[in-house]
Amino acid sequence: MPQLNSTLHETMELHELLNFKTICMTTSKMAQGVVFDQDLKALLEKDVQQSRQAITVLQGLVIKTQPQ
Amino acid sequence: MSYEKKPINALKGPMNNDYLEIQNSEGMPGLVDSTIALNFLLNAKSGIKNCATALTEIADPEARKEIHNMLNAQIDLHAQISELMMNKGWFHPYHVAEQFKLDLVSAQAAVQISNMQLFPGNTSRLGTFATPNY
Amino acid sequence: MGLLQNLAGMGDMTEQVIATDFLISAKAGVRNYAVAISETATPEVREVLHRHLDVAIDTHEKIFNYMTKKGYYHANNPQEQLIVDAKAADTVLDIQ
Amino acid sequence: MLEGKRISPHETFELHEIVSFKNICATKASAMAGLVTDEELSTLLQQDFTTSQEHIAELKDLIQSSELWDENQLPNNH
Repeated sequence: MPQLNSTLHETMELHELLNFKTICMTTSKMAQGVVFDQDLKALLEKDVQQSRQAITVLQGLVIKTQPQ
Repeated sequence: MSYEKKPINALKGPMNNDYLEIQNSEGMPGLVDSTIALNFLLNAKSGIKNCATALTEIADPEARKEIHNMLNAQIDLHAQISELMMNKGWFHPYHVAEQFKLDLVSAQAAVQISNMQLFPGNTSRLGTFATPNY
Repeated sequence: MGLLQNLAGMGDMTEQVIATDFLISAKAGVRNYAVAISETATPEVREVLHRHLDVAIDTHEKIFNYMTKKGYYHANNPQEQLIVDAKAADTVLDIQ
Repeated sequence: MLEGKRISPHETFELHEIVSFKNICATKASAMAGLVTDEELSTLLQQDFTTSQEHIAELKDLIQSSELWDENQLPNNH
């Protein structure tokens, strides 16, 4: 039986979040090219920046908690 | 901008397939923006739930701190999106009847869009990309 | 038998049952608050729920740490956790 | 109490869910705090009960400023 790693559960959760954030950022980035309203565009750009930071953080955490 | 007040009402009759014709694209900006804003809002809602769920499953203190920050940012973003949608008249949480009317019109528009021929039949553009072995 | 009698009949398991129930409630609380916030439009409501959510997250963390310390919960060792779960299940199955 | 805008129906339902959940949690915490022998666990439960009571009071205030709130619907008014 393979040894279950100490933080497998955490890593799985972090991967879920990472995937979600990746998709959100891509969607917001693409949507910016389609919207007419400039307020909405600004908010989408804010989300892109926020998500980019979040993705960087999550990448670090995923590596840190990676099953050995 | 006038379209901000009644974005979707512009869809009066059945949608014409000749959507490049100026008069048929009336109301388009509001329709596009409200749809994208709704998608954005739903994403923000899922983001809040996902962050909170992750927080209840993660023990690592550093990860918890980062995800808690993410959760707070996500809640603020959700607040801003819903406020923007309310200001533009795309979202009526205090006026349920109005919201239901809007939802039905949006749904109808989406159904009409689903029947449109928006893209060329063959969308393979591989020749224009550097992917010789694809 | 009533709830309290059942609990009392569990002997040294009583504390663990109560703590686990507390942990599960705390977890559900965090999720419930998150769902409620995602449906909120009024700033005042959002402010109150956000504040409560932070407390709920804090409570969950406290009880989680307590259970880890007591050995009721083995987040770092899923295999050990499964054994604890199986023991608890046996206790429940023995209730008449 | 809130000025101008009142709490929307959807929010009210969410608040209702939270209050019901919190009521059960607080009641349980209060009962269990007396039942456990471990000092630390008892303190945790007691603390949770106290903050839960404060939270429930706040949530109740919010519900009472909802547009669905109607004093005349209270059972003792009938």
